[in-house]
Amino acid sequence: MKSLILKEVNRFTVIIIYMFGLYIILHGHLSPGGGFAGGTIISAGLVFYKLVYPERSKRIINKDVLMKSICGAITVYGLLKSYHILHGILNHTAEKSLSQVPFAIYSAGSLLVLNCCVGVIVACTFYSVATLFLEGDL
Amino acid sequence: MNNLKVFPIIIILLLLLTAFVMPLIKKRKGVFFLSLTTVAATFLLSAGMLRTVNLVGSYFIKVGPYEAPWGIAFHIGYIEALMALLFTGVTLMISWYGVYSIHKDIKEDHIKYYFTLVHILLAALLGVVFTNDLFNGYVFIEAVTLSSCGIIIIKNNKNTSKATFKYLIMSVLGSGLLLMGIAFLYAITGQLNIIAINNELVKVAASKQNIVTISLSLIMVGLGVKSALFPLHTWLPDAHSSAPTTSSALLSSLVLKAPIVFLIKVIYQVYGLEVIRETPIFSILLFLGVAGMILGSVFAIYQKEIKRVIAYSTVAQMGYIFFGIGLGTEMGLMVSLFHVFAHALTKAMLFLCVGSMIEQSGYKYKDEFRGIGKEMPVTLGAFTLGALSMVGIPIFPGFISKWYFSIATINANQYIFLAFILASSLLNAVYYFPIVINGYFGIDNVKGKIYKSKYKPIKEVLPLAVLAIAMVMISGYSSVLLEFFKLGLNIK
Amino acid sequence: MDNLMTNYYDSASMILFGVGFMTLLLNNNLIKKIIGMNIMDTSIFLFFITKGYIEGGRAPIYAATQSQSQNFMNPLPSALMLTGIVVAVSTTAFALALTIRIHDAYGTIELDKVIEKRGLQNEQP
Amino acid sequence: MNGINLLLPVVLPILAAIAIPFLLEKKKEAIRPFIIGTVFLNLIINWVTISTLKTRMYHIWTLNDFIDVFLQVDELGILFSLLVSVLWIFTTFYAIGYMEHEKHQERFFAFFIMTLGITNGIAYSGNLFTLYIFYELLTLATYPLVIHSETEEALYSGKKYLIFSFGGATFILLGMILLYTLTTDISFVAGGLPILETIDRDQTLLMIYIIIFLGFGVKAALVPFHSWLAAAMVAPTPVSALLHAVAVVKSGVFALLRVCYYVFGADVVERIEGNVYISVLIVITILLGSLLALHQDHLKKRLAYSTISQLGYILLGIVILNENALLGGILHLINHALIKITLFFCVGAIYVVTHKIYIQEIKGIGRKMPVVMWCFAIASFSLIGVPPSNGFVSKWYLALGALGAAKPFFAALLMLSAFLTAAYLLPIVVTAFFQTADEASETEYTVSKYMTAPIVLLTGVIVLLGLFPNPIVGYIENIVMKLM
Repeated sequence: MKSLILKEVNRFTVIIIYMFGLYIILHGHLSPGGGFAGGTIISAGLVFYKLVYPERSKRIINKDVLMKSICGAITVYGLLKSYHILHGILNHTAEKSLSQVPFAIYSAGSLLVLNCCVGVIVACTFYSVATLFLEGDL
Repeated sequence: MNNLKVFPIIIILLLLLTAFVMPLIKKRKGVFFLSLTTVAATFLLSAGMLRTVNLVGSYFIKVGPYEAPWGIAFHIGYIEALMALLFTGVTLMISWYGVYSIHKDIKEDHIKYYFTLVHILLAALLGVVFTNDLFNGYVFIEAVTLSSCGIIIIKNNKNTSKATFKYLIMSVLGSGLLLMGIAFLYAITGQLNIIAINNELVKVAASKQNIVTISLSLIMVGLGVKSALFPLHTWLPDAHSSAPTTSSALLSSLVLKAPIVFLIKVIYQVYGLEVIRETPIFSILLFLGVAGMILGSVFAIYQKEIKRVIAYSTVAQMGYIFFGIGLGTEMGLMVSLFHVFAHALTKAMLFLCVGSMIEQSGYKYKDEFRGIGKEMPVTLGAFTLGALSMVGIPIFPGFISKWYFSIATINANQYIFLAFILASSLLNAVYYFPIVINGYFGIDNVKGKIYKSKYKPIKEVLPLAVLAIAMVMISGYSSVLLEFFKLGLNIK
Repeated sequence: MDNLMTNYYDSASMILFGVGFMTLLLNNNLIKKIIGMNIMDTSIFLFFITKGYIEGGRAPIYAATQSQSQNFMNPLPSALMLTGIVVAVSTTAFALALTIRIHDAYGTIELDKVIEKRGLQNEQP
Repeated sequence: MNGINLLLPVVLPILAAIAIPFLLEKKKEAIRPFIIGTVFLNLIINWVTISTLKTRMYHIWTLNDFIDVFLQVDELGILFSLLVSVLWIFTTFYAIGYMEHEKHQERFFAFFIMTLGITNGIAYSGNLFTLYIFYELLTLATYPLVIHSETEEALYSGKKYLIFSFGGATFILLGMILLYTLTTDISFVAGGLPILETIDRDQTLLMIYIIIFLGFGVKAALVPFHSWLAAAMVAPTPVSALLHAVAVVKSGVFALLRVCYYVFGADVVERIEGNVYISVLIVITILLGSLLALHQDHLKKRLAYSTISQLGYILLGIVILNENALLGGILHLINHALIKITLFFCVGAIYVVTHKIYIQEIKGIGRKMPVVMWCFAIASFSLIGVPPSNGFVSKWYLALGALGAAKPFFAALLMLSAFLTAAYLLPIVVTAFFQTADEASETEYTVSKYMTAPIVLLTGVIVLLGLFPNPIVGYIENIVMKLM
C-alpha cells in the first residue's frame, strides 16, 4: 500500500465515495437507498482510506470515536423511534408526517434524521468489523 | 387506561436506549448507577403492568402504527406480566450483586459493555415473553442468543472461547429449526400473528396433520436446544461453568426460561392442546423431560467442578419443566410456569453463592470447599437454602412444584412417572448435600485463607438475602401464582 | 415423487437445509461449520420467500396508473427475510470473530484438535 | 388468642436455638442456665398450653386443601409432647455433664434445643402434611448431632442416616400424594378418615398403606431399613439416647400411630389386610434385633440393636388392631423411652469416666461405680419384663392383645424375645458386678452429678411406673377407646 499512485488516487476518490454515500443517505426516503446502503458505501470509503493510510486513520478514527458515534447515533435513533411508537399507539392514528414529496429533502417528517443515524451506525460498524478482522483490535 | 397499557413498550425501549448510553459513561459508578436505576424502573413498570392486567384483563397492544395482523403486537396477560416481574427482579438482584464483584471477573474497561449486553439481553428476553408474533419472537430469540454469547465471551480466556462457540453453533442450529417450523406454519396458514394463526389452524389442522406435526416438532426441537431439553443440553455445562458468575446466574435463571415461555405460548395459543394431542409430541416431551431430570442429576453427581454440578442440576430442573409441558394438560403447563419461577430464583441464588465462594477462595473443585462454612457462613447458608429447595424440603418452592407436578401426573393418569419425580429429588440430594455438609463440617481445607465474608458489608450480601426471601415468598403465595397462570392461559 | 417435482422449490430448499445442517453438525472445521450455518439459513430464506411467490405476479409497488386486477406477489416474506438476513449476517460475523479468538488461543480451527489441546479433564462424561 | 399460643411449644425452642450463637459471642458461661431455662420453660408452656387452650387448632399456613400446615392438640399428642419435654430435661442435665470436655458445644446445644421444638411440632401436627414437614426438619436438625465428632466414621454414618431418612421421606411423600388424590383430605381424625370407608379400591389403599408404613418405618427402624440406627451410634451418648429413646425413633412410631389410627382407621386397615403384610416384617424385626444384639461386644451397639427389637413390640401393638394391643403398644412406647434412655445414660457415664466401650473391658466396674450400675441393672430387668417392672405391664397388655386377636403366635414370640433380651442384657450386669477386673487399678471413678442425678431420677420413675401403672394406663385407655 505504499504506491504513490494509490495514495494520490485515494485522496480524491475517497471524497467522491463519501459524497455518494451521503447522497444516498439523504435521499433515502425519496428514492431507493437509505441509511443502510449509504452507510455501507461510506464504510467502504473509510476502509479504503484505512488501507492506504493506516496510521492516520487510526489516529483520527480511534475506538473512542467509533464507540461514541455508534452509541450516540443509536441513542438518537432510539429516542426518535420510541417517540414515534408511543405517539402512534397513544393517538391511535397512523403517522401523517410520513407523506413524502418527491425531491424535497425536508419532507417525510423525521425519516431523514433516522436515515442519518442508521448511516452513521452502519458505517462505523462495518468499519470496525473490518478493522477487527484486519488488525485484531480496534 | 390506554396510557397504562404502553408499559411493556416503555420497558423495552427504556432498556434498549439505556443500553447504548452506557458506553458513553466514563466512570464505573455511573454505569452501575444507570444500570441499577433502569432495571429497578423496569421492575416497577412490570409491577404496574401486573396491576393493569388486574384492572382490565389481558390485552393486546400494537407496536408501531399498524394494527395487529399486519403489524407487530404484544400480548400482555398474567403470564407475561408475572414473567416480566420475575425477569426484571432477578436481573436487578444479579446486577446489584455484580456491582460488587464483576470487576474481579472481567477487565475494567469492559464493564460498561457488559452492562450494555445485560440490558439488551433483558430487553430481548422480555420481547420474547411479550410478543404475539412468531417471527418477532424469532428475532428476539436471536438477540437473546447473541447477547448471551456476549456475556459469556466477555471473560476472555481459552475456555470461554470454546464454550461460546459450542453454544453459538447449537443455538444457531436451534434457531434455524425454529425458523423452519415457523416457515411451515406460515405455509399452511399465511399468518404470523399468534391469534391469527390459531384461527386459521383450527380450520386446516385436520387435513394437514403431517405439516402440523412437522412444524411443531421443528419448533419444539429448536426451542429445546435453547432451553436445554435433555439430549440437546451439551452446550449448557460448558457455557454456564466458564462464564463470569453474574452471567452464569443470568443464563441459568433467565435465558433458559424465555424460550420455555415462548414454547408454552406456541403450544397453548398457536396450536391449542386438542390439536397437539393428535400428534405424538407430548409423549416425546414427556420422555425427554424424564430422561433429563434423571440423567441430568446422574451426570451432576460425577462432576468435579462445583459450577458444572450446578449447571447439570439446571439440566435436571429443565427436565421437570419439559415434563410438565409434556403432560399435555393445563395443570401441567401451570406447574411448569410455576417451576420456571421457582427455579429462576433458586438457581440465581445458587450461582451467586457459588460464584462468591469461588472468588473468595480461588478454588473451583467441589472437594476443595471443605470447611468453607466456617469462613463464609452467610453465603453457604444461602446456598443451603437453595439446595434444600432443590432437594424438595417442604416450605421451599422446589417442594411445592414437585408436589404439584405429582398431582398433575396423577390427574393425567401417568402414575408411573411419579416414581421418577421422587427418584430425581433424591438424586438431587445426593449431589447437593455433600457440598453443604463438607462446607459446614468437613475437615478444614480453607482455614485462614479466606478473607472472611463474615465481615462482608451487608449491602453485598443483601441481594442474596432478597432472593432467598423471594424464594420462600413464592412458595407461600404459590396458590395465588397458579391461579394467575390459570387465568393467563385462558385467553381469547 | 410427483409432489416433490411440482413443489420443486420446496424440495430444493429442503435439500439445501439438509446439506447445511449436516455441514454444521458433522464438520470438524469451524469455518466450514459457519459456512454450513449460512447454507442452512439461506435455505430457510428461500423456503420462506417462495411462500410469497405467485406465478405471474408482479412486484408489489403500488401506482395509481396500473390496473388493480393484476396479481401482486406477497411482500411480507421478503420483508421478513430481510430481517432474517441481518440476523444471519450478525451471527456470522460473531462466529467468525470467535473463530479468530479460538485460533489465537489454540493455534487451530479443527474442533477435535481443540478438544485434544484442552485435555480431557473438563469434558462431560 | 385464636390458638396462636399453640405455636409456642414449637417456636420457642427453635428461637432459643437461633439465639444461642449470638448469646455465646457475649458470654460463654450463660449457655448452661440458658438451656436449662429453655427446657423447663418448654415443659411449663406445654403444660399451660394444653390445660388452658380453648381452640385446639391453629392454622399456620394454608395454601390449599393439601398444603395446609396446622397444629392440633389431642390426647395422643399431649402424651407424646409431655413425654418428650420431660425426658428432654433429664437429657439436658446429662448432656451438660457429658459435653463438658467436647468441642463445638454451642452448635451441639443449638441443634439439641431445635430438635425439641421440632419434636413438639410432630406431636401437635394436625395433618399428615404437617407431620411430614416436621419429620423432614427432624432429619436435618439431628444430622449435625449425629456427626458431631466430625470424624470420617461419623461423616459416613451421617451420610447413611441422611440417605435412609430421605429415602423414607420420599416414600411418605409418594404415599401422601396418592392418598390425597383419593381422599382430598389428610387431616388426622380419631378413628380414621370417614371418607376412606366409602372408597372400595382396596388394592390401591393397600399399596398406599404399605408405602407410608415403610416410609415411616425407616425412622422406626423396621428391619430392611434398620442399619442406620446402629451406624448412628458414633454420636455422643446424649444424642444416641435421644435418637433411640425419644426423638427420632419414637417420632417414627408416633407417626405410624397417626397413620394407622387417625388416617386409615382400624377398620379400613383390617379390611385391606394391611396389617398382615406388615406383621411379617415386624416379626423379623423383633427376632433379628434381638439376635444381632447378642453378637455385639460394643455396649452402645448392643443397646442399639435392642432398640430395634423393642420398637418391633410397639409396632406389633399397632398392627394387631385391638384395644389391649394398642394400649400395650402406647404404654411400651413410654416405658421403652424411659428405660432405654436410662440404659444409654449409664453406658455414657461409663464411657466418660473410664473411656471403656466394650463389654469385656468393664469387668468389675459395678464395684467402682455402684450407683450407675445398679440403675443399669434395674433398667435391664425392666426391659426384660420381670414383674413388677413397668416393662412387664406393657408386655402383659401386648400379650393380652395378641391372645385377644387369636394370634397366640405373637404371644409366644414375645416370650421368646423376652428370653433373648435377658440373654443380651444380663451378661453386662453380670460382668460388671461379678467378674473381677484383669488389672486392679486404684483410680477412683467419680461421675459428675449432672450425670448421676438424671440416671437416678429416671430409675426412680421406672420403678414407680412399674409399681403404680394405673394412672397412665387409664389415660391411654381413654385414647384407645376413641380410636377403636
